[in-house]
Amino acid sequence: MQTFLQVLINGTGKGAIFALLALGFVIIFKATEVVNFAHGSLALAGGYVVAVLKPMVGWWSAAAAGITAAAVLALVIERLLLARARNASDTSLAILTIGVDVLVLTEVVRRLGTEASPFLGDPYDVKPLTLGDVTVGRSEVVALAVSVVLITAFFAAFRFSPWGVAMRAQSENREAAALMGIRSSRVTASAWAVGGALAGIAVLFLATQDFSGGGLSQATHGVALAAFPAAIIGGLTSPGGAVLGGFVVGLTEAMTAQYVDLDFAKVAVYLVMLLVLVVRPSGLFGRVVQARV
Amino acid sequence: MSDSNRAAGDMVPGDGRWWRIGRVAGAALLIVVLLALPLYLPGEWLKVGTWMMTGAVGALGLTLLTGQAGQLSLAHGFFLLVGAVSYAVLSGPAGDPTYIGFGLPPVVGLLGAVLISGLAGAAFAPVSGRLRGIYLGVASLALVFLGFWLGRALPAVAGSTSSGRLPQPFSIFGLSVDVSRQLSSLSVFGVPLGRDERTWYLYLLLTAIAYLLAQGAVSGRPGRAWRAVRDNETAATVLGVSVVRVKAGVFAISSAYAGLAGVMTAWWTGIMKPDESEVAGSYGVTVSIAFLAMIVVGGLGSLPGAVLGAALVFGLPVALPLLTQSASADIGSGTAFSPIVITNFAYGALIVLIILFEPSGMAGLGRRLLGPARART
Amino acid sequence: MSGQTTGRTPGRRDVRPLRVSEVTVRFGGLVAVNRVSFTVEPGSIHALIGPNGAGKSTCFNAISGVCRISSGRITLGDVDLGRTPPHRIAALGVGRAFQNLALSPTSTVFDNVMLGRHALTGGGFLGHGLRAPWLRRAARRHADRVAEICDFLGVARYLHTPAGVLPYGDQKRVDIARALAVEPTLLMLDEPAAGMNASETAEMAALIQDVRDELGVSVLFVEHDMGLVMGIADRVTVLDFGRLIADDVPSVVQRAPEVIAAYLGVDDGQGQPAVKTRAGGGFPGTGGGNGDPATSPRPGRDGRAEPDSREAMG
Amino acid sequence: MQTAQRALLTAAVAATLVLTGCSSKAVNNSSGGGSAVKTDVGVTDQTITLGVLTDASGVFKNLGLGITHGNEIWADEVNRAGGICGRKIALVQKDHGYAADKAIPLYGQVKDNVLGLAQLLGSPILAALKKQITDDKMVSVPASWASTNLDTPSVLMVGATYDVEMLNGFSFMQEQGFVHDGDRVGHIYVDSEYGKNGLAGSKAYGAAHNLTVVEAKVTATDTDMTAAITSLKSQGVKAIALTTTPKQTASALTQAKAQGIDVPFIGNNPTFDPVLLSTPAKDSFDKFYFVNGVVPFSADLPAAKDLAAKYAAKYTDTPNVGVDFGYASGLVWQSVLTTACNDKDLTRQGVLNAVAKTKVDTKELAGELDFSKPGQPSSRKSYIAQADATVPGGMKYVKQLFESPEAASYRTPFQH
Repeated sequence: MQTFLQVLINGTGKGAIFALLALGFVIIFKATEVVNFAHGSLALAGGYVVAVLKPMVGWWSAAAAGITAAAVLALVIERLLLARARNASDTSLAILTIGVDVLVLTEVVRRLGTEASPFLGDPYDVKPLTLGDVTVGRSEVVALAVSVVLITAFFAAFRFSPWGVAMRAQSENREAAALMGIRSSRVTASAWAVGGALAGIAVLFLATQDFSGGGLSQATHGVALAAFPAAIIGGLTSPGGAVLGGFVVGLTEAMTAQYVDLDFAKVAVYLVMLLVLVVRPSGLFGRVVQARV
Repeated sequence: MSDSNRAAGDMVPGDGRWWRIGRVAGAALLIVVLLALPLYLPGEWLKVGTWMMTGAVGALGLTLLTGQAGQLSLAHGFFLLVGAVSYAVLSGPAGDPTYIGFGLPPVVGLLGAVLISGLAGAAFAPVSGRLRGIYLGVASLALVFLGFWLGRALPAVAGSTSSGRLPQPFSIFGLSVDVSRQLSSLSVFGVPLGRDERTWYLYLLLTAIAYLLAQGAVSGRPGRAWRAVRDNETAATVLGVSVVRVKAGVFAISSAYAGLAGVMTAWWTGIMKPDESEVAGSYGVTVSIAFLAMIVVGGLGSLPGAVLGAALVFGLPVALPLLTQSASADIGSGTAFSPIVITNFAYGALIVLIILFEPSGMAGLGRRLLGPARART
Repeated sequence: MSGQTTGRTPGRRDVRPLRVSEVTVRFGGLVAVNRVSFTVEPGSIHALIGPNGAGKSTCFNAISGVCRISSGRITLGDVDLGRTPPHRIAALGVGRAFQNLALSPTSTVFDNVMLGRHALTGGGFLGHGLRAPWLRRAARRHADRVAEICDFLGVARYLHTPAGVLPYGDQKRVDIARALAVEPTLLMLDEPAAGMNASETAEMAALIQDVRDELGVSVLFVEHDMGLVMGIADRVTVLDFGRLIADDVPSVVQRAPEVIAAYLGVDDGQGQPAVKTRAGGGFPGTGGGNGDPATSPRPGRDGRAEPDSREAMG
Repeated sequence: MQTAQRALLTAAVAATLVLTGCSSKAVNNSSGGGSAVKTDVGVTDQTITLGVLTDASGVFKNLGLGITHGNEIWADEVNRAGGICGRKIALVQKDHGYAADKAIPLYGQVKDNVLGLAQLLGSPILAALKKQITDDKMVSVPASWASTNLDTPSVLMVGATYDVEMLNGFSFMQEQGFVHDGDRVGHIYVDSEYGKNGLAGSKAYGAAHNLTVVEAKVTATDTDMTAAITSLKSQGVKAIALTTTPKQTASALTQAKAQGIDVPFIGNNPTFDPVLLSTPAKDSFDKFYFVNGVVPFSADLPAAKDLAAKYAAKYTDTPNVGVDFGYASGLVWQSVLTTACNDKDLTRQGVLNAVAKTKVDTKELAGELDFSKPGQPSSRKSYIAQADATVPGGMKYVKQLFESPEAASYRTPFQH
């Protein structure tokens, strides 16, 4: 029972961080229908800024700067590249983000050099909380709290703010939204900025001893790959689904590692995803689009 | 072609006499160059060439699936693995205490590997048939993870993660890959045809077969069915195309191509060894994405585009280190702009630039450059 | 697929009646087509009309097998189409052109039309990949036939042009050419004159009559342009709310009170019931130009979902 | 049109045949100069060229740069002292970024210009090239200590192998009373030649002492050991062996501490990197011991301190154990080349022959090494060390170089 509780907590904690990553991914996809392969790079770039500024201005300011940097980078990618490649298909744009990803990743990893990989979770990392017999990393608890706050804020904005209305309108029907005077470029750009900021927040939890066991490095980028199945399980067009998907991924990994096989955990995540897709081809909450003749 | 067909006039690409002659002459020139290259290029550059051809075979398969039939797949790495492992097992020596092998002739092993990969692709059809777009793409990624796990869970089949198993040497018409011997009994004009030269010709032959098969299919009935399914499934059905069968078929064909590319990968690297990580390695996510990049950069659905894309995506990262690392230069520090760093920059920037300025890829660029030539009759 | 590699000779075909009997189609709880029966006689031009959401397209989809019927029977001669896999229906001699031009825009006109011969041709990946001589010979024969069909429809000069760059009217013709390439005994046209001006509509009417006269096939078409319908149809079936309200020769249908009521009920906001517009006879164009129901947006009726739109089914 | 095509193709083939007549690649065999020493590839009267195939940009760039700099310090030292056999040492360095597809052509590029490889980094690369270096008689020093690679005479492995390290490590643990015969112990290992070789050691020790080894297999890129520790804790292990990357070590130790599993850890040499002591994991190392074959860079030993001083004078990258290893492998090459020179045979075969005769004392760096027993590690001795942030260099020795009876009697996979 104690082991089970520990596994449950492990999984939920990881899930909170996957949810943050997946949410950013979904927001970008929802607004632009671009699969952002550069999501890991956005996180890495934001994290690099935090690592550089941390010794100079302290953690809080550095974290704020890092989040801003990730948002700005996302914005730059959208304005400078994607917005100019409007004739390209969605698949081509996805590949374009792969090119961007290679560029950003290479440069950040080069800059990181051979120093020890920087850890970014100063206020909460390696300060475990013990509840009876089970332990939970403080990073995960903080991440969970931050995700809850952010996701609530996001849903409120999505539902009530003009930005949210515009974004929903655009995601429903791009042409109609344009007709109604909703400026597509502003919605698109803001979606990228929000997605980038979320990646910048996620990296503050990714590059911790508690979550990934490694500092900011090339490997951090690989961890971001876990956002894929999380976003897909929930349905690429559903922010709520992304959050749920994050927890499904976290729990599946933890449960499989304990009760099936440690090594099988990552495969299990993808198999669960495959199962979800076979039953619901657009994910749990994804919008079903059917062709007409 | 029929009279009415020819009567179609100026709009017909490739109907101009000069254009046709130019095309044939271009093809002939290409053949000359490709056949003569091994007599000039040093071994490491032949290795680069054979690696490009490996990519080309895989990319041809993927462009049929994704470009022609509209099914996004990130599972190419998995089918490469299936092909490579199948070859290693089918042609591997029987009675080996460590590794399972059937001791079949390598040619049978090659054909078997291609067939098994195709069947593996067909087996995924019930899932792939239900899914579309990015959902299909990420769903197919599951196969890569499954392969990564299976490869390590079955060391007697896929080779141990510790040292791997050796793929059986292969030889046909005197063209061969053989890691163990430096063949030099045969020579042309004083150039001994060693391992690298013969591998070049073998890979050239395989790539040419793969290309011509794809070309025939694309311009014929299968190609029309693929494009119909890509553009409108309901219309395709009404016009007599079995969408389910066509989708399963093209997935199988694409996987068979990937399987062949997998066998070529195993020959090229000289080892059958499961990847150490799901991201890096010869059969992982990065490779699957690289294949997708090839066909997009080359121009979705275009066969010459797939080959050019492969030359760029597989060739550039391998070729640049050869060019940029001079014999005397030291490695430098950890933050240096090392040749690999520069290579990665060039690779990333090229992808971005091509999609930015030529969304239909190198094939589109080619059409634009050759357009005026075509119009002249 | 089949070993059959030659096209059928036009003119000597076995044209059989299409019988739709007691057909019901449901989407979830909604009945889109309700116990509808009619027969398309061999060699006739048969129109299927009705206001928006009457179930015409659903009916078309049921005949061509792309939506399942809940009860009833659709037969072509003695073949039960409801029990035939959808992709085999073309081979039985049913060719269909689409309302929204389901052409492959990047493929050439030749390729698009040649697709119609999918069921008439054979050979898979290996056969075509290896360029088997018998397949190449057959392909040349089929290419000739495709060129002939395109010539017949007046689009032969575009044979090697991507279909997507053609003017709308020509794309419509390519679509019909593709349906004819199936070598149908029943040609189904979904709003062939939609979006066309008066002279184009007149050409289309002539074309449909030519097809019937020269090829001897039956033609079943859906159309909103009453002038076209009443001008060329041998028989008209009228649907409303998924039910059959009339099925007779044009002159009878025109006077049927149910039909007039149905059309008056869907006053399109132009103050001009559609039925009145064709009262002028001839080819009056299209109910006052922009009032053409085929070109205006198609909202569902008050309180009713549009049964033709699957998206609305949720 | 068909005839025209055929004619053109025929012309093409004919042209090919003509062109090939003036190919530049036609063989012209030349034999070495008239010096008394026999030479073939990579050796002139002035220089001996050795290759370095390393990772300076990929996932192992820290280690790769360290080893490369160690190689360079050695080569400089030799050249300042007048070289070997009257010839200077030249290093040809190639960065493959830890990718086999890049390494294979790079090997092709250097193979006809170098006598041997002073460094061959990366287990996937060694696996892919093993057959070739064997065929080419290319003596190479791998940056890997798996005894499963001792199946070719071309592999020159400097120091004890992972399995031997683990045997020494468990012997130490038992000596300290941390484990007893019949206990359950856990082993977290990377699924690669590294991890599997370490596991072979703990299994061999387990077989001799009735220990049950609970395996926890992870992949090289995993860094989070939470699940592995939860799993091992639930199975009640008394000690945990690690054959992991440094990041995995740090994660395992912090998780063990967090989840309250208070058992000792024993790790292979590569599990520890002093930079871990500047990460948030720094307070989790109190029950961690690790086994060394080559001294760590920061060790408080004369040879290591001397090397550290030379390094600081020339390089800016953060140093690591790779520097000592790169330098020690240089010393081994020096000894091999000197032997070959004395035998008047600096050909590849001559070098191979010399390897089989080489016994070299690398001082504290890696102890005495004996390459005369094919299939066996050049040493079976290890240090035991403990991480300690309070000590300069971040570690202290708890047991000096020793060889346990279990390690001495252990049969490596290719031992004859």
